Amino acid sequence: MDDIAVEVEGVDYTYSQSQKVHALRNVSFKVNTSEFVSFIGPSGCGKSTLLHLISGLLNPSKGVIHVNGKKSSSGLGRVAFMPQRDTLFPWRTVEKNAVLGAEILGIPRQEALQKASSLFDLFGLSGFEKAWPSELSGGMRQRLALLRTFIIPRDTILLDEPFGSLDALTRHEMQQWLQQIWDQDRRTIILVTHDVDEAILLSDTIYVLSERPGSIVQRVEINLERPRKKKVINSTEFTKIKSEIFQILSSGI
Amino acid sequence: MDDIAVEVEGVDYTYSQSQKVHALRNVSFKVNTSEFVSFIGPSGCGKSTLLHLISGLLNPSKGVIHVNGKKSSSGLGRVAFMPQRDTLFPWRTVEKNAVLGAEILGIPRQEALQKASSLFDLFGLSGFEKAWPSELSGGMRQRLALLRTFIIPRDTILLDEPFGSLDALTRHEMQQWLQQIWDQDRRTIILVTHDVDEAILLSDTIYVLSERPGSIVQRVEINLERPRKKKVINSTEFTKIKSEIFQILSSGI
Amino acid sequence: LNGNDSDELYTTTLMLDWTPNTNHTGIYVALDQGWYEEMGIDLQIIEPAAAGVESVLGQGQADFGISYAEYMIPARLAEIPITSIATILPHNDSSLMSLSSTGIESPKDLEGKTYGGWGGPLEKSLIDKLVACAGGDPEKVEYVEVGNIDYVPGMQQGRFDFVWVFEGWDVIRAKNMDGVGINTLKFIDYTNCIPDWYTPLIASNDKLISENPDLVRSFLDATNRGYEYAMSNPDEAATILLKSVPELDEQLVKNSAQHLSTRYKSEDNQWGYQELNIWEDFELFLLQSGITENSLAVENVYSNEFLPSSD
Amino acid sequence: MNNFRQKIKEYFPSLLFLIFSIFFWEWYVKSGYVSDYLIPAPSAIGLSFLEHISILPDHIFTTMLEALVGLFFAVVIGVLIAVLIAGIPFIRRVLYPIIVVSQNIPILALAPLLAVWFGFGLAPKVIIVVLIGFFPIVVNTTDGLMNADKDMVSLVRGLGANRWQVFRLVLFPSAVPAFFSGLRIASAYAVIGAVIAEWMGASSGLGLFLIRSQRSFQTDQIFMAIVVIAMLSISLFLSIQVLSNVAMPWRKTLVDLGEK
Amino acid sequence: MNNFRQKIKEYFPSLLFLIFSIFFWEWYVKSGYVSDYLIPAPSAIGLSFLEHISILPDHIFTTMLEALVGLFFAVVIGVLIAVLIAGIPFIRRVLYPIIVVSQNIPILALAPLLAVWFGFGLAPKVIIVVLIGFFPIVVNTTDGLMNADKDMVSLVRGLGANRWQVFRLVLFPSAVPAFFSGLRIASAYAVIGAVIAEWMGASSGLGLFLIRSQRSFQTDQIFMAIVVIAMLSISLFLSIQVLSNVAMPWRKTLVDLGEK
Ligand SMILES: Nc1ncnc2c1ncn2[C@@H]1O[C@H](COP(=O)(O)OP(=O)(O)OP(=O)(O)O)[C@@H](O)[C@H]1O
Ligand SMILES: Nc1ncnc2c1ncn2[C@@H]1O[C@H](COP(=O)(O)OP(=O)(O)OP(=O)(O)O)[C@@H](O)[C@H]1O
Ligand SMILES: [Mg+2]
Ligand SMILES: [Mg+2]
Repeated sequence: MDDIAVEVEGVDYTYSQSQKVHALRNVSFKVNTSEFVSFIGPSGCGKSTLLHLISGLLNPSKGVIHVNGKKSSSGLGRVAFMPQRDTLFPWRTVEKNAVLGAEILGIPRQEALQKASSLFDLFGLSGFEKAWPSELSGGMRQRLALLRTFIIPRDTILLDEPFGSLDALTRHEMQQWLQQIWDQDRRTIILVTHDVDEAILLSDTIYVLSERPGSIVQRVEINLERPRKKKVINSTEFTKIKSEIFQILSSGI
Repeated sequence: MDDIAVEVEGVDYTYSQSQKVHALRNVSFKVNTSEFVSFIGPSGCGKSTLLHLISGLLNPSKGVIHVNGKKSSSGLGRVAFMPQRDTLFPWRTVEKNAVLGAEILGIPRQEALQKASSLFDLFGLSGFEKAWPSELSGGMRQRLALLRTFIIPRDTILLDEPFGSLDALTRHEMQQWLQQIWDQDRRTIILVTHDVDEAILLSDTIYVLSERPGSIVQRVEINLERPRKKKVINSTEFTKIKSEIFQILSSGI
Repeated sequence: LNGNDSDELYTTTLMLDWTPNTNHTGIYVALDQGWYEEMGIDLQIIEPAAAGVESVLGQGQADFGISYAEYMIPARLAEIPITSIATILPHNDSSLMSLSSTGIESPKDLEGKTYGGWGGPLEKSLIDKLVACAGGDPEKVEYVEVGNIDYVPGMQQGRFDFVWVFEGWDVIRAKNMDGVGINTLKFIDYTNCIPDWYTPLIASNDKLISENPDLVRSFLDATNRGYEYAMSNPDEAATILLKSVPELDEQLVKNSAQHLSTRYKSEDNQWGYQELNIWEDFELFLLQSGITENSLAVENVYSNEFLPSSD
Repeated sequence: MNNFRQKIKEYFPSLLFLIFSIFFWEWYVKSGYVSDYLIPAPSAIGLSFLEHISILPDHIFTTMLEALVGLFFAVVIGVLIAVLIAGIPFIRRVLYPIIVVSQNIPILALAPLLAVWFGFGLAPKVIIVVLIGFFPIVVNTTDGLMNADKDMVSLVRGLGANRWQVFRLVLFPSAVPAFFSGLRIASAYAVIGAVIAEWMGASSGLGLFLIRSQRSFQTDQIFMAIVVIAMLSISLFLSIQVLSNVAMPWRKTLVDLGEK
Repeated sequence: MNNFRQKIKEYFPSLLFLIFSIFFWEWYVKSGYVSDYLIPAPSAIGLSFLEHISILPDHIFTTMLEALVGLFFAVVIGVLIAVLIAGIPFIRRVLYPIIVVSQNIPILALAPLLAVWFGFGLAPKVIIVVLIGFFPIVVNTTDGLMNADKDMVSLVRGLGANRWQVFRLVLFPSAVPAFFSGLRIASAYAVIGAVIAEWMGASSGLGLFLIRSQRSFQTDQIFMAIVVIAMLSISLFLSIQVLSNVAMPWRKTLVDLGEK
């Protein structure tokens, strides 16, 4: 029933701009409420396309997508989506960028700013509240985009490579924060990442996609105990899952 | 004498737009010709700023930079620089984007196109030669930017997180390719990365930077035998260096 | 360079004061009949919509131009070297037009009425004088500047009560309109109060006049023939004008040609002849009403010298 | 063929609206709410068109020649000036005020001067069209050039591009959309510019036709001329729309809030 | 203070150029290459200014009032139409051609109608300024709205923004630079638009002053009026430049190829 947050059934997607690109083929899966799901797959296999479909910004060429039990095309605005490119608004200061999503939902700006300000420090952005996005480093931009996504009060969150430009340590900090916040408010998270360690560390379930046109070649459940600390990476179970995934990826190519 | 490709001496840099940001403090190092050097450091510590300085796009607030024995401010155009944001030209097709740098140097377009076309396949971009950049996935954009940088006939190459949006496997392939091409033509490469494994795998020397204002806290020489295959990651020497660097990073914070 | 003695045509330019109309009939007739060519002249006609004929003429960009006495005198005062060589009409053909429903029968009735015009000083001076002569109070006339509004609808809308128009054009047109009754006060009927003056007239550049008087003479010769034709054959002349300028309204041109055919010259003089006292009186009026600030020897403003010798 | 049908379908509402407006207009005039010497009925305009069908082509040719030649030079001069203004701060400070002034010299006051300097041929009309048309091109192209992506400029400068290359590779392409906005504005002014220019002295052209009609109080003819002028302008405007789509193939789809 | 000095230094070359031009002009006229009834000497223009210093303020006030009120409505109407055009494809197809036509109705031909409908007060002049000024604003703002970054639009739509929010949060800010280009163009036309409007009938204003001067061949007065008109326009233009800088604080530095 209400347990299913996102349901994707037999979805195909083909772009047709200057040429036809078959991006996704026959993708089906279900995401339970409060589940943490990751997608892994080769570059260009359709991961970002999939998130666009779930968010309702694209309509499947074939198949259906339900978000919270509703067809997603009518469901724009049902999820909080952090796209791969940071898409910061150059005419808004850092803090105003942070509250953009909240503003759309009609949350009073003051309230949203307060909520954001508590996170600036954690995200290593304090001191830059009044700066323009063009004055941020690549990693800072990405963190700001993540912050913006998280203060949107939605039950489902889509993250497209949220840590791609972060150094190992910052990335680790952010991962820990993400685990913690997820543990607290139990929102459904769908993560696209190219880092297998990250996927294993964070997820309940990992879907491995094939090359373009992307289709699911394997569903991997991760049953490692939570909360997962950094050292879990060196555990045998972790290593086992990791090599399993690598094997799938290498053969799937 | 001519052995030194890049020399940075006591460089400071401070941005002063909406607020003053002290990005780099007293940075000095030398890069030999044909050396492969990496920079690692926390997000926002000034790595991209450093590459901008070396390329001559910014002038140091203090100190001097020599590229090929010349002061770099007069040295715009002495290096091939791949910036962190891909900066593809939306009005050029994929292949025309690839030959942009070559075009600037007056290499006939046909010749450049031919040189590029041999790389398209390797970079997983074949079939997209006539597409527009907006039709590429995030990883494809990054690979195109890398391709564009590499076909510029310059002795020194600056790469700012060239593999940030690539999945593990593609990244590995590109790393191997990079090693191989470097081995062939022995160009000087300065790499900024947030991936410690990547830095160790590829570099002769790694500089670890502190938090902002960035300054060099450690110079690490890597003497692993070349060519380095993937499995070297599991070697004890590799692990030793890696944990050393992590320690520096953690303490430097 | 005398155009008469070779096959070479002398190319010369005439700049009109306004869109071609029946005032210009003689010129179009002479052109159409080839009379300029007979005199060795290849005539180009330029028509402007805006002011500026005098300056252009003074610079010699045009050899001949159509102007008015009220422009000639200030132009000469501004030292623009041009001279009036013939008047197209011997008497002023202007009048003040109003709707008959407004009840303006005499200048005295202008009291309390609104004049719609260009806001020029000459207009105000003339109207003031007319009202004053009739024993009215000029202060009681209202003025509004109306640009190039179409008069009749403007008056029907009550925006103003009377305007300054040409009898031979605007008035004829207004009389032609269905259900529009109009009254006119002709300036020429009040010469005891206001001066008569030459409008329109043909002017030429002083340099041309002194360097090539024969050309001026030849030009006026042909032009004179054209106006003589327009006087004796108004209908045919109108047809010729319409042939050259097909955009004009046929009925208007035909009626206007009839109206003007008796007015191109006076009984006493040949076509184009200008009288000293008319120039003098007008110059004095301009000076007295403060329109011009300096006096001018009017003998130099015009010349009858180039008119065809009347034999 | 299919494409054509699509277009028809797309423009059907406009057409309908047009036809409806014309009928309404006809009814409005015929019903006597307004005198027909103020606004003629569409049918009268149509008749007037037929009546002058033999003399119109000449006038149209003259005016279009002036408009097109003028527009051509407006583009050349406008882009040139924009490059100077965007490229050289000194010139920007000297030239920009002069250009603004150039838009504020009443053409009427200029008329005698132009006549003296350039006579009454094609030249003065072309000059006026250029004078009216180059300004929006300058303003827009300048802004387009100066708003180019700084990262792109950095990229090519870092590769050692010289000034001209920076212009050719980054600034020009970036300015193309803004340039086309300017060109569209200029194109809408070109025909009317030629018409106005003709009022200063001409021997052929729609401006001449128009003023002759007005001076002989032929409202139907005036409106017919206006309709012809409007048609010509719209054709020009649409041609430039098409041109701009061809020139910017990477911008297939603009943001369209219409449907999803 | 320092800033002020900097500005002075920046504009010094322009100033020098201006002064030089004026001297050259004086010399050119005085040397007799051109009659002074065609172009008067700058000194004559200056004298004429002093002579009319008492009556000028009234004329200036009238004209500026017309220009500013007109510009205000041009902005309001222009932006409104741009939003409609950008937002509703149907309206785009119906309205755009009509707007182009509106630019091609010769004001001279329109004048009689306007006078009949609106009399000779402020209204017809404001209408003409609006008619001239709203067009560049419409074209530029429309293009600005439609060229907004698609990713940004996707972002806010994905968050469930309604149409109005998409406009407010993405399209409007994106269109600001293009809008200002349009406004700059419109502002350069506003004063001259008012002047032209006054030629159709007025009882005060620089247009009236100008035409009266022309009728009495007072070239120095004509040029003096033109200089005043040019000054007013430049002030307006510069004010809008300043306004645009204030409105877009994130665009501190434009691409400047001047120095490094
Ligand atoms: N707007 C578009 N128009 C046309 N083709 C597109 C578009 N966006 C993506 N594609 C194509 O669809 C395919 C999948 O793209 P997508 O962005 O979903 O990949 P991805 O899995 O996110 O890759 P990456 O890891 O590199 O970000 C790619 O081949 C890409 O070229
Ligand atoms: N154009 C700019 N104007 C002002 N400040 C800037 C600008 N660019 C960068 N900075 C500031 O300089 C500092 C260093 O930035 P830089 O981009 O060099 O970091 P980085 O080491 O590359 O970080 P990352 O790994 O996140 O890319 C940051 O704090 C950033 O806010
Ligand atoms: Mg992606
Ligand atoms: Mg960086």
